[in-house]
Amino acid sequence: MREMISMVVVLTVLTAVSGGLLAVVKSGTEVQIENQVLKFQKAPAIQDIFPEATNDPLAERFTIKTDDIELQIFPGKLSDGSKAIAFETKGGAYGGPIGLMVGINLDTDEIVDVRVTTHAETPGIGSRAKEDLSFVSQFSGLKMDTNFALKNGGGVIDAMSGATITSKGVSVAAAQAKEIYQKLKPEIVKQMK
Amino acid sequence: MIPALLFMLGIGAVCGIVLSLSSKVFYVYEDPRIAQVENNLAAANCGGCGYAGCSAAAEAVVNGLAQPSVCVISNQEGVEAVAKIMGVDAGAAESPLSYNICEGGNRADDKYHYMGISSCKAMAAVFGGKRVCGVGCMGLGDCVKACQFDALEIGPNGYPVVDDDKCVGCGACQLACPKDIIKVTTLSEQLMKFNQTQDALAPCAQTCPAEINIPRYINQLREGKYKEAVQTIRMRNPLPLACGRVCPHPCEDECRRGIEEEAVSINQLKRFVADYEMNSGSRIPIKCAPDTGKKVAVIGGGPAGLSCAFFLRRIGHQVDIFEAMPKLGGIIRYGIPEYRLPKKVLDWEIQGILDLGIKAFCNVRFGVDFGLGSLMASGYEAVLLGVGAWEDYSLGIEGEDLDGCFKGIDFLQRFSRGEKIKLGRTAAVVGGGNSAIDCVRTLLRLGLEKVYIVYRRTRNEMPANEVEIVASEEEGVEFVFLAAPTQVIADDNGKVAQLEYLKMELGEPDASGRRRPVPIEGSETLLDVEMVISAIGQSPDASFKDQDPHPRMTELELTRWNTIDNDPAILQASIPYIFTAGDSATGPALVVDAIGSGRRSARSIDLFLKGEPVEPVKDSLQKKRIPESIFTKVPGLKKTARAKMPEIPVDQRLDSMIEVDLVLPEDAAHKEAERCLNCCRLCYNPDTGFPIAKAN
Amino acid sequence: MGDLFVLAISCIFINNILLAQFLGCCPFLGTSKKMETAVGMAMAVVFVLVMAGTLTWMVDTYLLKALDVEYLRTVSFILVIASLVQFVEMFLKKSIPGLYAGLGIFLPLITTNCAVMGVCLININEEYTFVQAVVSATAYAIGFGLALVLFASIRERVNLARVPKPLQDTSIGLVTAGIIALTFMSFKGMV
Amino acid sequence: MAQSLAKEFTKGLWAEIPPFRLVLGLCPVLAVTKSVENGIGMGVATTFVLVFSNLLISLLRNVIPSKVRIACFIVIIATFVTIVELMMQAYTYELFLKLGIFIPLIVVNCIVLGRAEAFASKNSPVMSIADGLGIGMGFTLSLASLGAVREFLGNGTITVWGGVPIFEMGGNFLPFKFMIEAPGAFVGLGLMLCLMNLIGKK
Repeated sequence: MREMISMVVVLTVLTAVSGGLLAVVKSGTEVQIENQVLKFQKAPAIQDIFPEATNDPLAERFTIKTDDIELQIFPGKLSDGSKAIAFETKGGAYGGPIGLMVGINLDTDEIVDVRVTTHAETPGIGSRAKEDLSFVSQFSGLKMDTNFALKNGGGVIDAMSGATITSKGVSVAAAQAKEIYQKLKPEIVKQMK
Repeated sequence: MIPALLFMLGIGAVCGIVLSLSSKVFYVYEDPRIAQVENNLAAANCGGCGYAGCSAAAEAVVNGLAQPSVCVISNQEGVEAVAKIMGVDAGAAESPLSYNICEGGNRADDKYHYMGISSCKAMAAVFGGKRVCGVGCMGLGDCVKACQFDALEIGPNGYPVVDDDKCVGCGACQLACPKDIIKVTTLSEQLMKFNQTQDALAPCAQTCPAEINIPRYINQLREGKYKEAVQTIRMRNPLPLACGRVCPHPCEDECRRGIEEEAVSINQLKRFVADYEMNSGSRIPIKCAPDTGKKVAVIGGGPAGLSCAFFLRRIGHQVDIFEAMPKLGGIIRYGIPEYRLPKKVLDWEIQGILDLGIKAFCNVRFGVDFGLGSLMASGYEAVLLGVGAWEDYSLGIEGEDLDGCFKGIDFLQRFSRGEKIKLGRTAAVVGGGNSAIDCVRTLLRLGLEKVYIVYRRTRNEMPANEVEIVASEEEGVEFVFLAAPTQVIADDNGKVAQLEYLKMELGEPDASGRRRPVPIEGSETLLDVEMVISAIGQSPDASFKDQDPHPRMTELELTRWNTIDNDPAILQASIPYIFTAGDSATGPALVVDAIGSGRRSARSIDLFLKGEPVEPVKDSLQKKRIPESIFTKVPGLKKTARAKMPEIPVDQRLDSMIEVDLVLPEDAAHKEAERCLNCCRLCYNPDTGFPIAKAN
Repeated sequence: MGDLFVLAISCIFINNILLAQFLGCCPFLGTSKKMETAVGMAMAVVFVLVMAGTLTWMVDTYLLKALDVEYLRTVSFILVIASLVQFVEMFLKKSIPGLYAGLGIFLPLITTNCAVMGVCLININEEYTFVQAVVSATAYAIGFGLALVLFASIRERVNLARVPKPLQDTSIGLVTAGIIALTFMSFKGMV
Repeated sequence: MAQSLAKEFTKGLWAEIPPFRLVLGLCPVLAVTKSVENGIGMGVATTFVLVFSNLLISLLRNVIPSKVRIACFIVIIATFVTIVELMMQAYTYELFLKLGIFIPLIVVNCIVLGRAEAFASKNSPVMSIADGLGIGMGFTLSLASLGAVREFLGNGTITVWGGVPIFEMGGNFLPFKFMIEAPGAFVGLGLMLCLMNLIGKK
């Protein structure tokens, strides 16, 4: 009995100490990690979407909270003066979720450009969504009320050959962006002033 | 912070409680050694060893399927700890060590007295040696000077002593020694060493068919190093317990003390140390060389097969034994009765051999259940045929098949396996060998009223061990000498009633040197008995040759005695990858012969597996003696009585199969060991004044 | 349903846990020397992976995410897996000795099998739903078993071949695995 | 003392160098050695975990009951792994992305648990650190060397740190793409093991 108690106690104390220690480390590194995520994941995509932005979309980022969504918005001022925003949505693929940064011109409701941010797909296939610009550039200039589904699903997007699932993931992410945009546009415009 | 703490606290507590409770609730008994071994494995459960996790590996180690070094992560300490639990040695990489074969030192007389020379090499070059012994150590210490590692020193007896911990096996000492006295050898080389004409050997060690270094182990016994003594024996003989009980000790015939008085009771000393190990409760670790990855099949788990398997395993080969009987042991299990060699003792000894990692498959008969083809397909690269000699010769007389007639080995074997045999009240056993004696003594213990031995020559010519004959006389066996059975006569029910024999007289000596018995005309005599057992010798049962459909089997040549034709120096059969040993190679012989030939065949198999030519040992001393070592008189001895073997009184013996011969008590064993002269080729310790007389 | 099928196929062949994701390599090499062992190990992995996948998904969804302590995932998962494995082992040994004899002895090996931990983490990283998580765990386990059994059968043959000394054993095993991996690469066009 | 300390340390660099001598912890070895940089990153992370878990386990070796020792070791190791994970996320994010799932999987790397059980649970803290450091460095060395072979053959470059190749083959060099794919990992390691067997015979 005594042995059993010592087993339970040692294990419990050890796990508790571990939990505490990790909580401390986590809180210590939290800010730094957020910066890193911004810097390495989102910054390059935004740079690509708003190559000639006159402001700093990263610095001016803000967050919108509604009942069920929490969204980080990167506002961009395009060179022609029109206002645009970019935000990230997710779509699934078999190798993992695909993050899609979608840039939208607020004045025309047209897509400026999209970029794939994260992916954990098989090297050489899924990652083509990130590298193969001819695929993502299909989205440029499309109106936000377009059906972003793939062509065989009744939409307008050509799938990448050999990467159907990834293509589908991207189109799902785009469709999700459309939904969010339509729902949140008034709120976004209000925040942008 | 708080949720994290609470979460981890909760999960830790749940896991801890679940595990500790279930370890109580789902407790199942298993061999405690498994847990001990597992504690000493790395417990990373990595699977690197090829077993499913550490507990599976631990189980494999305990069941003898894996080596203590099975764990790929474990360090040397862990391996040794496991080895200790299992009673086998760690078996790490095989490192050569310096080994001194001359323990004569300054006991041999000096031949030359030239005080100026202090180098062995110079002494050897100038005089060819210092002492009368041509092979012995000169003791001037060239090897000590050559050693860079401080591992050698000249010991008190004037010969170099090696410190195994410091020795690195560099070989400098071997180069420095002009006499080949100090050799750098690996364990495998030492195990596969056979007596050669130039070796420093005592007469007893030359005579022993297993070539045990007898003076060395007696010396170790004398110094109280019983474990080392057992290890010395195990360098040559894997069955010290069995041999210590049943060996007729040919070594004692050549004992130098025996020239002047009674020989040293060598075999009893062997039994003393072997029993010491068994009764000590733990097994002495047995060193094995690292695995070679070669697989050998040993057919027949008798003394020859066990010996061959033991040595092959120790030099690193993988060995599987195939045995037709339900248990291993062969003739020493089924042919030697319980009162001479208790099955419990034999089981303990065989288990120690299997613990080295030898697999045994019992109840499988060669030619019936498996054959040459299936062995080759399973990847065995060599085969030892050690099937023994189990086929009794027939008397060739009328009435031999009547109800109540038996054959010696068949009878003993059936009795050993627990078969109920219908016994008569009186019996005649025909034959004068050990099997005949075993039969009569067994019959007496089964409650027969009168048991006869019927032998065609006289007591002097009986091939059985003297002690056995004496014991059977004590137990009340009646001997009918100079009698040759002519027929067995049945009663009205067809059962044995009488044995008719012809009286004989001794004539001229025959080829074997014994006087030939000549029948006396018209001397037919009747002996009233209800059982007749013929125990007049056996030959191997070679029925496998016809049963095995493998085409190469026809190439296996047999002799006219049904033994497997072989070259006795290498024991290779007519098919190159088949070797033989023991009775199936030589016909019925001693257990110790089988053990010796088992080791010899292991050497040949090892050579064969390595792809080297299988050649006889150079300058082999097999069945020969070094002439200069055989003395006719041995001065300097004080007569001391030989230790008397303790035994159970006759009146207590006959109602059970209890072991008759007992082990020497410790003080008697020491006293007996003191009688050993620690002989070498020429030198020995006389009882008077050594080493003081020589030191001057 | 179709999606789940695609998921299963991709987990078994295209993203084969051993040959494409390199998870579970130690037992892959360790237990593939004999066919029997390989089959037992494969079964045990299927058994444990499905259970562990389910359990860790629940721990993640109902505890870690709910308490917002996702950074404790590694610690809690491994603890849960280790305890689960040990528990199952003890349970089988006592209650269903027949099953234990078949695959129980392989269970301890699974604690440190990165395939199990890996699949559990992948399930979370991919944000699979419960059903998807169960399907992927099963499919990955089947993929593991498939690769292991294939590999073991080839290895048994290779053992009979004359392999140059330095290449023997693990070395030739790895090269063989490489060739199997090469063949598995051809599944990539399937989905 | 100093001598045996040095011995514990150096054995990991040659005599027991993982994964060549100890064929263990293969998963990360195969998965992350597409470049030298990844190999070094993984190696350093593993070394960190090895050293600290060895130290802690060695300190606690007399407190932990043997029946739950594996669970305790795992918790300790997992804690340090998580710390490494968080640190890498905070300071070397790109590497963190490349190594991905293999960082949390250090927890099930047999080498770490193996050293904990085989060494740290039986030896003093100082020795355990030396052991962890030695084995860790050896592991790093192996990862880097396998990474070098694969990266060189598969990509024609050698990248030690920061994503910039320090060496690049000329334009005529056609890389064996296969070497940085999965099969190349197995074959590469297999051949390196063979090489080690060739030169490493005692």
